[in-house]
Amino acid sequence: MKGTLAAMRTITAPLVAVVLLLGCWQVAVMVADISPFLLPRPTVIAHSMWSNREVLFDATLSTATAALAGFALAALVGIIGGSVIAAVPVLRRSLYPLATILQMVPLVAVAPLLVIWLGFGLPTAIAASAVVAVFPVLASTIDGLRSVDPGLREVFLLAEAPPWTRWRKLDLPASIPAIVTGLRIAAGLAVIGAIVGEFVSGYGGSRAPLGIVVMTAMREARTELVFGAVALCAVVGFVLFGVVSTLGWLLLRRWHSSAQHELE
Amino acid sequence: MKGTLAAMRTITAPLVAVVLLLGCWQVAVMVADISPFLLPRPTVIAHSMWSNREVLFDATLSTATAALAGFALAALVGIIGGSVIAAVPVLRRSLYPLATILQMVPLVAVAPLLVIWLGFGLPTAIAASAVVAVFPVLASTIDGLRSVDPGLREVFLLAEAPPWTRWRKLDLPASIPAIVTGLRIAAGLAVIGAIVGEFVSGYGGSRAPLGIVVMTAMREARTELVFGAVALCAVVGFVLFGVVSTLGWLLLRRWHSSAQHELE
Amino acid sequence: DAPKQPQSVPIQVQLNWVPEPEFGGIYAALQEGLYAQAGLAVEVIKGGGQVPCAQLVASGQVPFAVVSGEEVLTLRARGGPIVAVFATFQKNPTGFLLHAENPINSLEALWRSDSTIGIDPGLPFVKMLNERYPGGAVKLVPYSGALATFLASPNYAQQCFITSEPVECQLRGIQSKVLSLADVFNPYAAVVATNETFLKEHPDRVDAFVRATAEGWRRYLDAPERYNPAIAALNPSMTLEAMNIAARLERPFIVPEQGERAIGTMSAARWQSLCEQLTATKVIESCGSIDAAFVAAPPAVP
Amino acid sequence: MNSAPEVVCEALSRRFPNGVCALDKISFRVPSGGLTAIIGPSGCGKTTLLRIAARLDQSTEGQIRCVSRDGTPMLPRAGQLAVCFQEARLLPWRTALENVALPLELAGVDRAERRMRANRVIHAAGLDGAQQRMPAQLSGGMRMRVALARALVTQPSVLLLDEPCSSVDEFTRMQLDEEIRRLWQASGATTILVTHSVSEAVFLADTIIVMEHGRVHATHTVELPQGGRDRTSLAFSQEVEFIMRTLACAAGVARR
Amino acid sequence: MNSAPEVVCEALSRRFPNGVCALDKISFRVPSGGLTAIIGPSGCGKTTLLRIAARLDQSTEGQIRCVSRDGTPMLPRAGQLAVCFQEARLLPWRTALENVALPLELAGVDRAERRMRANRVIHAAGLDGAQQRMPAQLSGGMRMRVALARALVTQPSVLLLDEPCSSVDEFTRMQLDEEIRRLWQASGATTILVTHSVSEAVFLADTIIVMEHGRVHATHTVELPQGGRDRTSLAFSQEVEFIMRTLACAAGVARR
Ligand SMILES: Nc1ncnc2c1ncn2[C@@H]1O[C@H](COP(=O)(O)OP(=O)(O)OP(=O)(O)O)[C@@H](O)[C@H]1O
Ligand SMILES: Nc1ncnc2c1ncn2[C@@H]1O[C@H](COP(=O)(O)OP(=O)(O)OP(=O)(O)O)[C@@H](O)[C@H]1O
Ligand SMILES: [Mg+2]
Ligand SMILES: [Mg+2]
Repeated sequence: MKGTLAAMRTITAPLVAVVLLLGCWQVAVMVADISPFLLPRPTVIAHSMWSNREVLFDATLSTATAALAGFALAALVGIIGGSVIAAVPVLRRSLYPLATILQMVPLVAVAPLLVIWLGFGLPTAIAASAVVAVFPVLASTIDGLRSVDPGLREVFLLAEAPPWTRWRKLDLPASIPAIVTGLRIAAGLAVIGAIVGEFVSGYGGSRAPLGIVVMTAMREARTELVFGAVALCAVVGFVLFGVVSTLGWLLLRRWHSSAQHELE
Repeated sequence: MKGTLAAMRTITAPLVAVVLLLGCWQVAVMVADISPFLLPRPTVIAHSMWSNREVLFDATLSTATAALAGFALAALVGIIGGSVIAAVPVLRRSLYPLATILQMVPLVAVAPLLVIWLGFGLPTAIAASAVVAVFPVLASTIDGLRSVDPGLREVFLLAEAPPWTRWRKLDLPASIPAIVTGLRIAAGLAVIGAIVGEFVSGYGGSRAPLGIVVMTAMREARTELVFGAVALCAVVGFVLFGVVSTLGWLLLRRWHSSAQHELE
Repeated sequence: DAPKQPQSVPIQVQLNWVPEPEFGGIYAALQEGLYAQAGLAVEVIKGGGQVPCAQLVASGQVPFAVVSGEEVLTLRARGGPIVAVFATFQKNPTGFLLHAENPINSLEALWRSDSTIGIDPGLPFVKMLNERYPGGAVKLVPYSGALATFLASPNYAQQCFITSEPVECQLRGIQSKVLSLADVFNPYAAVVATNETFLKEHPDRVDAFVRATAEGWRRYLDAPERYNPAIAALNPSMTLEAMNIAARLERPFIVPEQGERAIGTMSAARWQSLCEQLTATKVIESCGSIDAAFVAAPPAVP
Repeated sequence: MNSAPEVVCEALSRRFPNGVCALDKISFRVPSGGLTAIIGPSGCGKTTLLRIAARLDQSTEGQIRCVSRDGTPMLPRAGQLAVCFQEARLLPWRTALENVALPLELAGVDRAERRMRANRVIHAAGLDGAQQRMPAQLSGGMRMRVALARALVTQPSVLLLDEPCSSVDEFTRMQLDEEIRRLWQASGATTILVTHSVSEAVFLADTIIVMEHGRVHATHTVELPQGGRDRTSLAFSQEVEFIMRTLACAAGVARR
Repeated sequence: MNSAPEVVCEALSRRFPNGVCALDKISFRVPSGGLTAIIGPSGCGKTTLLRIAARLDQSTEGQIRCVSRDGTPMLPRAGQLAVCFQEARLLPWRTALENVALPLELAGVDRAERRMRANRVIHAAGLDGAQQRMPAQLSGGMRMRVALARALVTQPSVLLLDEPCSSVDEFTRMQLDEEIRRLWQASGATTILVTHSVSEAVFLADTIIVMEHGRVHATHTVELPQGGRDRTSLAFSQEVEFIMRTLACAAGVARR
């Protein structure tokens, strides 16, 4: 009962914020008289979303699949890779800064390679999403692991726990707050990565993903459809963010201060 | 003396890694006989970088300026905004998830607006860089602030320290490890943001920034120049990352476990 | 001679790509001081890949911009007060780039094959081709902007601009051919546009700019080698050799049937047919008044 | 000079969400300038009591409040109420000296005076020479003494001490007890001292409250002269003996 | 059964990078199955000594090592050497029971036996009923007792205890002392106990080492029957009295 109420509040708050934002936007556009081809009104955007609902629904499904898979891949690679890098000082000193490159290679530059290796369509979009989202997870994991209380580490050193056990029973649980932060950041980036991947990887099947819808609408100067598609990207990112936050809260509420006051 | 040695090691390790990577690359390209249009050899890239050194030098300067300014802006906004959001529960519940949208709005969609508000060239590139880089700083700051040891917080509560004082003397120093992680992630993103900003903002003066060099070189299938320009983006990101890491180490070495073993 | 004014008015023109022979006339006019003689201090703003030129000029951010013909009509349909004043390419310079050894030799054969073609999503001619040549297994993928994919795969085709990709192939010694789109879809290209307000307030400046640009083109097409070094200096990523080849290639697309004197001029019929194609493929619903969409170029100076 | 408030605890209860009843209708009062020691088995609610007194936790019933000399309720201003927590709670990025000076800094005392006053309590806590060390470079006992010094540095009028001397050796503890008594007598602070050492309680307190399981098991007034209590005297041993028996009984009750 | 190693400390020194000399050529030996108590002023190097013995820190000179019965040096296997740290060091995401069972879990003991053995020591530590609470829901003394239970649960052959009872009341402490003695006698572990309570040292130890400033100030063999030492006996008080004086002297030296 109390839980349901709190959960409702958790969902309501950002919704109210969104509604407020849209209200201000509508008023601002009307007052400042901004041309609709530059910044359409929210009502116009909503209308265009409704009339294109079938296209947008398919597109959202398709992009959400890519973003979700990319996010999962990034989480896996980031947490495991980060753990290995954090554990081996030589790797930490060499690979950690090197990994920054990963996130900096503009996808468009390696797109021809990606396309040749992975083909057009979903796999490329997933790879792009994962590449863009992996670094925050990696960095948070590494920094989280290196901040584990040395006192607790000594408890495990004493028991001569093998690295794998220590990781499972100490490092990972102690780093969960940091990793959740990394995953929160990655949630949004995974969606961007999927979109950018779709720019280069394209249509795949018959269903055009959101990235292609955005490009097409832009080419046709349908600004309101561009914004509609972008809003759906945001929704996908939102949902991923919400799932990560809830998961983090479930894992942390019993012991970590950051999760103590969420459900008051 | 010991410090210099350690600093040298800190710089050497990633360099060695880069050299190893390039070596493997060169061998792989030669053995697998990959077309130079897809993946040119490092030696060819290096040669092209040398023959285009003037263009690339100007381009790097120009992009680095945008990335640095964008990064600084993101750091400022992220830390201050994050602190405000973390302090006010209503804002945390509403604005924090909303901020994920920020990083998800494809710049190309709002490019006309950005260019209209900020004009051509540098200001738009800076804004793009800041928009892309701000969320990691924001998220890390918020999560860092919320993880401050409640025991220490009580010490300040008792003294009835005003929020501003508590922030300065407790929250901020205690969150520095988390904020440094956020800034590390932001370092790379700031460079990407600058590049994307250059795609949409064009350039006024004679110096083409790296984003434009990448685009034109791609159109002309000068893949080796594309990779050369990308390598320079990476260098800019590297340097930012290095500066953040060093700063973090300087701030943390006296007390935080993550910085204890760096200079052994 | 253009009237000499004591002070020249600053005017910007936004390009939709980096300095190239595609904009040769503007640079020639600059180099010859034609704009200055007309009392205009023209500043050329180089573009990137995704600079929203049409929106910028429609919102009055810049007085002039180089855009495509279909952009003028689409943005007008969305309420953007953009007006075409000068059409560089009289014939559509876009087409499909194929390897020379590719057996396909017509648009129809291409569209009815099972080739993979790189095309920017949202280009209007895709719908036209689909309607005209139904039943193909052709696979459309986004055009990445990179020529590398083409160079690496023999059966791949991609959209191209006559002054750009074919030249690159030629310079690299790769045999290629171009299937022109002009028969199917022939809008004006590299159109210089302004916005309605500017046109109403400063018809004289528009006129002066257009005349100087047209004269610039005439001089450029006569001796592109004279002007290309200056362009190459502004765009170090394209070689002078490539520019010289491109200038020769683009000439037939720029000079209209009426001859050099009519460079840049436009006709209502051409705009009308573009309008019909765009409405037929439902890119836009209607075009409004075609006459308001462009200003026919002033009579050429002998 | 002795304007310290009286501390009044009235039917105070605290039940945690997990059902544990840490305090169960507890009542007592500490007169202005008095020093009451609380002693009782581990887990009987002593820390909970101090936390509620310091308004860091909330009671589920009843209250504990400060009453000024003229009988009106009052809230001690910042710096007037100090707590020495059971754990040291030092800021890890500050030296020992900077940690001790923190409450003064928060109260806006200027740099030079801050230094002087902090150094004085650091000396009293036997920490000379450790001023510039970081908390991680101090031994456990030294950390607790830094925390005690931090609580004493503002000369508060209400002082809540939670086992301040539990991790120091008996000899150092006796010296600290002397210091606490000296400072307490000089400042006239109303003090609640939680301790596990019966002899410490007898040495310092006017009144000793023996708790068990969230209740007051016994209240005992120490019948020794406040001036100089002699640990070796027979009267002292008898008091200790008495409290020990009471405590054993309370612990026995708690363990039932 | 008594195969516990001897612990030999030879000219052990530890100088920290900041110049503090925590241990200064200290030597002693704890015979197999012996219990040596270390007592000394706060900051004299006791924790540093235990940490080096547990190989969590390194000496700058000399060594401390285990020697098996037949005289050959040996390294205790995992689980054979247990430490109760001065701070509780509990994993905050595990309940009390799970924390106590941790060393068994790491040693690969199966679930049911783990539970049984952990519950046994939890009972011995007087923590019945608190098994399912998280560390943040325990009082300070309870947390330390969980830590003590965790050290004892593997029945190690070398046991290093750093003030395990400092934050519990005297009555509980006596009960814990009984438990420690019972477990120690049953397992025959070679034990080093750091304590601030002289009577605890006299009650438990064969040998008491009084330290001051990183050196051994005095070594005293407790001349009482190991079986049942009676805290109320005259001999006991005399031993306490003697150690107190030695300690006072050591503390005096330290404070010079
Ligand atoms: N990491 C460190 N760096 C520098 N000095 C240290 C460090 N750790 C401990 N010291 C110093 O070494 C000395 C011995 O410390 P240690 O912790 O061994 O004392 P202790 O005998 O356990 O004291 P206590 O009874 O207070 O716990 C102290 O003076 C302390 O300040
Ligand atoms: N946050 C909490 N949630 C649930 N139970 C709690 C919480 N904090 C304390 N308790 C329980 O309340 C009781 C009293 O705790 P408290 O810390 O006041 O004991 P204490 O008298 O200070 O003991 P000690 O001498 O060991 O410090 C204990 O049984 C403890 O387990
Ligand atoms: Mg307590
Ligand atoms: Mg110690």
